[in-house]
Amino acid sequence: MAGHATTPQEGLRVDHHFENADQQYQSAKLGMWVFLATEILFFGGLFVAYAVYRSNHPEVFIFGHHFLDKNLGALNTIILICSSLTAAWAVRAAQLKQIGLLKLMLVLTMLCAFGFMGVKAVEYNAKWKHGLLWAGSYDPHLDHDEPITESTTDEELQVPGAEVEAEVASQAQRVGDADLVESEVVSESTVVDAPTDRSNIASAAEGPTGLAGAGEHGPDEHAIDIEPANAQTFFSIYFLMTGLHGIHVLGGIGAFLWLLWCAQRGDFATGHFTRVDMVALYWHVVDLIWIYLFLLLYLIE
Amino acid sequence: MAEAIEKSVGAGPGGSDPDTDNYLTHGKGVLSWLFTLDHKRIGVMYLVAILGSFFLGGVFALALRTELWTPGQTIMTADTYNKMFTLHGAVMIFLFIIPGIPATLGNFVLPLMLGAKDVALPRLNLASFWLWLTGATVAVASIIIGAVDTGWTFYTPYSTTTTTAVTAMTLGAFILGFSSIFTGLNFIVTIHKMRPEGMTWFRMPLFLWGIYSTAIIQVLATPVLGITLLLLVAERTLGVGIFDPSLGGDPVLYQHFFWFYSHPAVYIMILPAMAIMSELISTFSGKHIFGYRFIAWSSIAIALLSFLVWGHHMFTSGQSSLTNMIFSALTFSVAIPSAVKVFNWLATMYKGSIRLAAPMLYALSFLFLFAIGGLTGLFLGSLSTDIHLHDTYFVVAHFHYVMFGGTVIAFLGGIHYWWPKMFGRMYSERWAQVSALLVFVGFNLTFFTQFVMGSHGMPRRYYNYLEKFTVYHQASTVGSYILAVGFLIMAGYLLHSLVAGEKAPANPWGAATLEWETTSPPPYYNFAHEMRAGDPYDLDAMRWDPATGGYVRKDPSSVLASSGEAG
Amino acid sequence: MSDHENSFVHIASVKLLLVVWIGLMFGTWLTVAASNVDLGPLNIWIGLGIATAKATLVALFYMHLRWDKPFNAFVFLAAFFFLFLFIGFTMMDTAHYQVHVIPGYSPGMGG
Amino acid sequence: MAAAPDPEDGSFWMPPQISTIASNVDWLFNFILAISVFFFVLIVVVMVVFVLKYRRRAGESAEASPNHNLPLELTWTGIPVAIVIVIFFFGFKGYLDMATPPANAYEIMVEGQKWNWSFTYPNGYVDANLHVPVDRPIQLVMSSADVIHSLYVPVFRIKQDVVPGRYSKVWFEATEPGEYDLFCAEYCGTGHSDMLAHVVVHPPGEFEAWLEQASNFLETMSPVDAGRKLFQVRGCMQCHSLDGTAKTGPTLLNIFGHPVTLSDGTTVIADENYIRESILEPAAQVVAGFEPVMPTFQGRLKDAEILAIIEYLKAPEGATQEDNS
Repeated sequence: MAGHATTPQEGLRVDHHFENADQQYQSAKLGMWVFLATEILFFGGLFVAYAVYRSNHPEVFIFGHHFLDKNLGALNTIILICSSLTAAWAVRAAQLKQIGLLKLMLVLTMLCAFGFMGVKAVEYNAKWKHGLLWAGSYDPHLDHDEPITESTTDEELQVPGAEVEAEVASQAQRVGDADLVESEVVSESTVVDAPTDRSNIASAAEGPTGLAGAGEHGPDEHAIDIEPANAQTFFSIYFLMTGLHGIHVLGGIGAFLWLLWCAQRGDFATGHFTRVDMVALYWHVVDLIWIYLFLLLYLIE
Repeated sequence: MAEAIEKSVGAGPGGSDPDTDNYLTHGKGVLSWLFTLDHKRIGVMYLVAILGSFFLGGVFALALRTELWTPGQTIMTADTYNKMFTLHGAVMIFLFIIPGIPATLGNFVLPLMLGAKDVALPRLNLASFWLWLTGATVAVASIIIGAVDTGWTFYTPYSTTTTTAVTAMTLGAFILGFSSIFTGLNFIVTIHKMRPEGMTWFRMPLFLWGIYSTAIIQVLATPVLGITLLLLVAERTLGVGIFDPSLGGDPVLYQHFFWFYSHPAVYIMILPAMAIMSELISTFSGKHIFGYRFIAWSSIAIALLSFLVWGHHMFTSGQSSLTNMIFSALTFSVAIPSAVKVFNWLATMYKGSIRLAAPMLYALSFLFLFAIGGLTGLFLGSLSTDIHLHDTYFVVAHFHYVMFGGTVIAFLGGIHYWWPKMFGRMYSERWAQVSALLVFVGFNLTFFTQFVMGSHGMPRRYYNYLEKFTVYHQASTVGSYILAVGFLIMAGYLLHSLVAGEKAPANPWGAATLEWETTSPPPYYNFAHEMRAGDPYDLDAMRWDPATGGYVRKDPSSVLASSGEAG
Repeated sequence: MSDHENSFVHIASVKLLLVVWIGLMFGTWLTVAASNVDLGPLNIWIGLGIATAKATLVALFYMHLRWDKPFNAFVFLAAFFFLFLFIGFTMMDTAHYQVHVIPGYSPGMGG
Repeated sequence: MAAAPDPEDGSFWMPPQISTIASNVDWLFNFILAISVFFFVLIVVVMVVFVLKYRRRAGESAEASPNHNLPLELTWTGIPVAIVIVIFFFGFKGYLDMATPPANAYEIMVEGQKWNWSFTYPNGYVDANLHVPVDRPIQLVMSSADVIHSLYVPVFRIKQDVVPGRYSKVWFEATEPGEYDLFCAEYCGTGHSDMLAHVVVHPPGEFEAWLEQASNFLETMSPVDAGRKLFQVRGCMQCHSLDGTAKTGPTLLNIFGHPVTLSDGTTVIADENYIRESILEPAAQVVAGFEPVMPTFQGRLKDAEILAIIEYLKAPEGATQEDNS
């Protein structure tokens, strides 16, 4: 993005067509903000689709969200928030030419990003196993031996109660689910370990989530048993939104790798931090979008 | 880049002879063009590529008109015809007219008008050009792998069910969209951050206001096209069922998505044309532009209002009456600023000293044709009449009067206006006037007949038609041939001027904007000095200079920045 | 050059970064907690409110908008404004014509 | 072809007015036309006068005159505003009449499919043309079997998209008996420009008689004739020729009893069962070289009707060649 070609030898060089570093920095920054505006409208299309379908078919969303794991969603939110912290910190480090700290922050941010994608992988994999996919491939098959990895703990615990009146098909899923809880925990912890320094924070914040969740799920038991027409729409939108967001996360990982390489090369020794600043801005927007995705996809009641 | 820097320091390029050292001669070989960061070379490359697309789209158009000489099959089958009109639309819109003026004249002129050395983000500028090339390649490739038969609007569910190469074409358009976004982004940043000393917002040439308004639409609307086309591709490859009714989707939702971009997009097409008009009318009337602020604000107003009217493409789609009413009302609101511009341009000519040079001829035919195009918009904005006229040739004619009679004509005016600056050569004025006349006559014959058959109920995108429409179709076809001849002549004398045209002075027209302060063609670094901007329409500051055969400033120092020497 | 950057650069203190981070964490907990209290239609708005508060924190401090050129903030907000136009008109229309739509129509889903 | 009124029957701009709303639409059209002509002439005349009057002459340069004039500019901002408000108002008023059908409207179901229309009358009879009584409000309830189509009758000044997955409605009241053109106005593929039908407006009292007579064609006609009628009316002939030329679907010339090569390479004899299956489950056995695009007629054709079609295809060429009313 930024109109720079700095190399350590030349120090903080101003491109020929700029008068000074300020003009150059402000140009890059305005450019980045305009780009972020386009990103908002790019994602915007999916939010419009979401708004239209949810407002006209709420039952589809109430039904569908039961197959998403609130806890994994919250965990990913926390991971991204932490990565935003490290990204912002990285900018500060670059501004103060603290190259070592800068590198650390870049690495931490990337680890968070990988952690996020790891959790997503777990969720996607579970959906895949049960055919809970976008319309074109939507074919829910909830076999006895395979637990629905994503609809977890709180809902599952209620299952025995629902068992009686539930229809056989949807029946099967829950029965199996009992044993899923462990497999769940495993898959989670493995992911959480990636960004070691904050695995404890994660679980800490999960506490309340779990508790709050456990209290209040009776009413939805029926909602989850009766599949409304066009339930596939929810999963189409889920995969489109999280998919497009995931692609942006991958893009971010690439950008941070590049920054790390630049830092390694010594580009930032001159206090020339524009690149770090721009990538961080982008990363924060990826975080912003997720904050909304988490609410809109996982926390429907 | 590094050697470029050395060059900039020291050698005051402006001082040296423009014939031996200018942006055209600066650096030899194809690569020095393909990987240049120089906005002027990028502009010229765009010009070549985009005129190439115009030629391609034009060939499709002539084939269509020929097919329509008789009802039923004349020279091609129904399927070929359907692909042909889709390609005509897609190529003309995504490859030619949307990038059109901003990418070519905008790239070349905008930094010069700012007295700047380049756009703010030269690498991004080159990237946009490469994105354009990639997108264009993918789009054209779709022709080879079976072409597309959906119409350029890709309406679902037809576009999700047809077996033609929709995916390739939409991916091409997707990439072209990002090229357009980055161009707009670049211009916004450039205009914000690189205005010279003395150029306040209301001392900007109106061309810059027009390009700026266009850029606003480019960055805010185009991303929505991006996601729309992406969803369409996902619909075809995965079947996400957002737009496809057979999977529980809503095909009318697609139309909302598509027009949220594609209506503002027509202002991406027309605003730069209006921007050129303001320069041409003022310069060739030898008068200060009339009502500068009204023209400037009307550009911004059009840009913003353009986002509020997309529903007028959907009056018959099953859109609710309430929505129809709101969109109809908003649609009329966007007519006002356009009218204001026209009246201001006319007022500029009042008591002027009008020269009927080629660019002015195009400006005048713009006024004539755009008036028709704009006024026929009233029939389509008003609900009860639009129900009858929607999707008929009336719409086709209206669209072409605005886009061809408006944008293309102004584009041609701009090309003739800045040609001497771009290539340092004058073209044959007489031949220019001949072709301008042919284009004008041919255009009206081609498209006015379409108004009449449209209001009589001739639906658009029809391969076959009722006998009663034959006479209109044949007149239209004849007109299109005249149009083609006009363009061939133009291509002839413009190319001829490159080799044999007489040398162009720095300022052949007597305009007062900064791009005329440097040599024709400009040196690699545009200006020998840091520039300072005055009133861009103060034509009295210029005087005719028999020595150079052009115009010069009475007080050259008035445009030199106090900071003095550049570099 | 270093004097240059100070002229146009704001450097966020570590304390600020951490405080904002705590705020975001709390916001996340609050969102989840609120989603478990059934307030009917209010839920979504409360949720959006909290999410927007979090987004504002990130934009103002982590993205330095608080100290940035106002125009950059304007650009960013403009994007949301146009997004709301898009959502608003589209939702209004789709909501109106739902009465004509055949409920659950999706022949391609095989039942 | 239809006795379609040629342009001379209408004005220079508009086709004849055959519906109750047409005159209203045309009035607004002419109103806007008058305004447009006025401003167009104004603009062009001013332009030409200025060009002639202020044409550059040697030595002269432009006379001084103000660069702006707020009252003047506000005036030519305000006047257009006023005018468009008026136009909008009349346009919206007219539209509301078009959008709200009278309560007593006679309802006809319409289905659009590539590339023909079928009109289902209250008694269940299906026809390829739209027959209506004169001077009686008609409401069309329309749906699509495949992609978006749009029902357009210029002489009625009505147009309404026909969207898959929903019922869209449009109403009109014909004022003149006669036969008029009905177009598909939303691009729908290969046969889009042939997706035409006639609107037959029956004189007072004659509509019911026509419907009565047309409805029991299975009894009144020989199976072959009934089959021919169905073949034409229900859209078969849009894709299947009887003269040996392949259209979207294979020709059905002399198909009965002859071998057919399927897309999977196998060959079958086209007997009653094959034809029946091809009508009810078109995708099951697709003829080699053709796309599986034929919609199923399951539940859309009665057994007796399918039998009639089979009889028609059995009949010797002669029977199939004649007539194309």
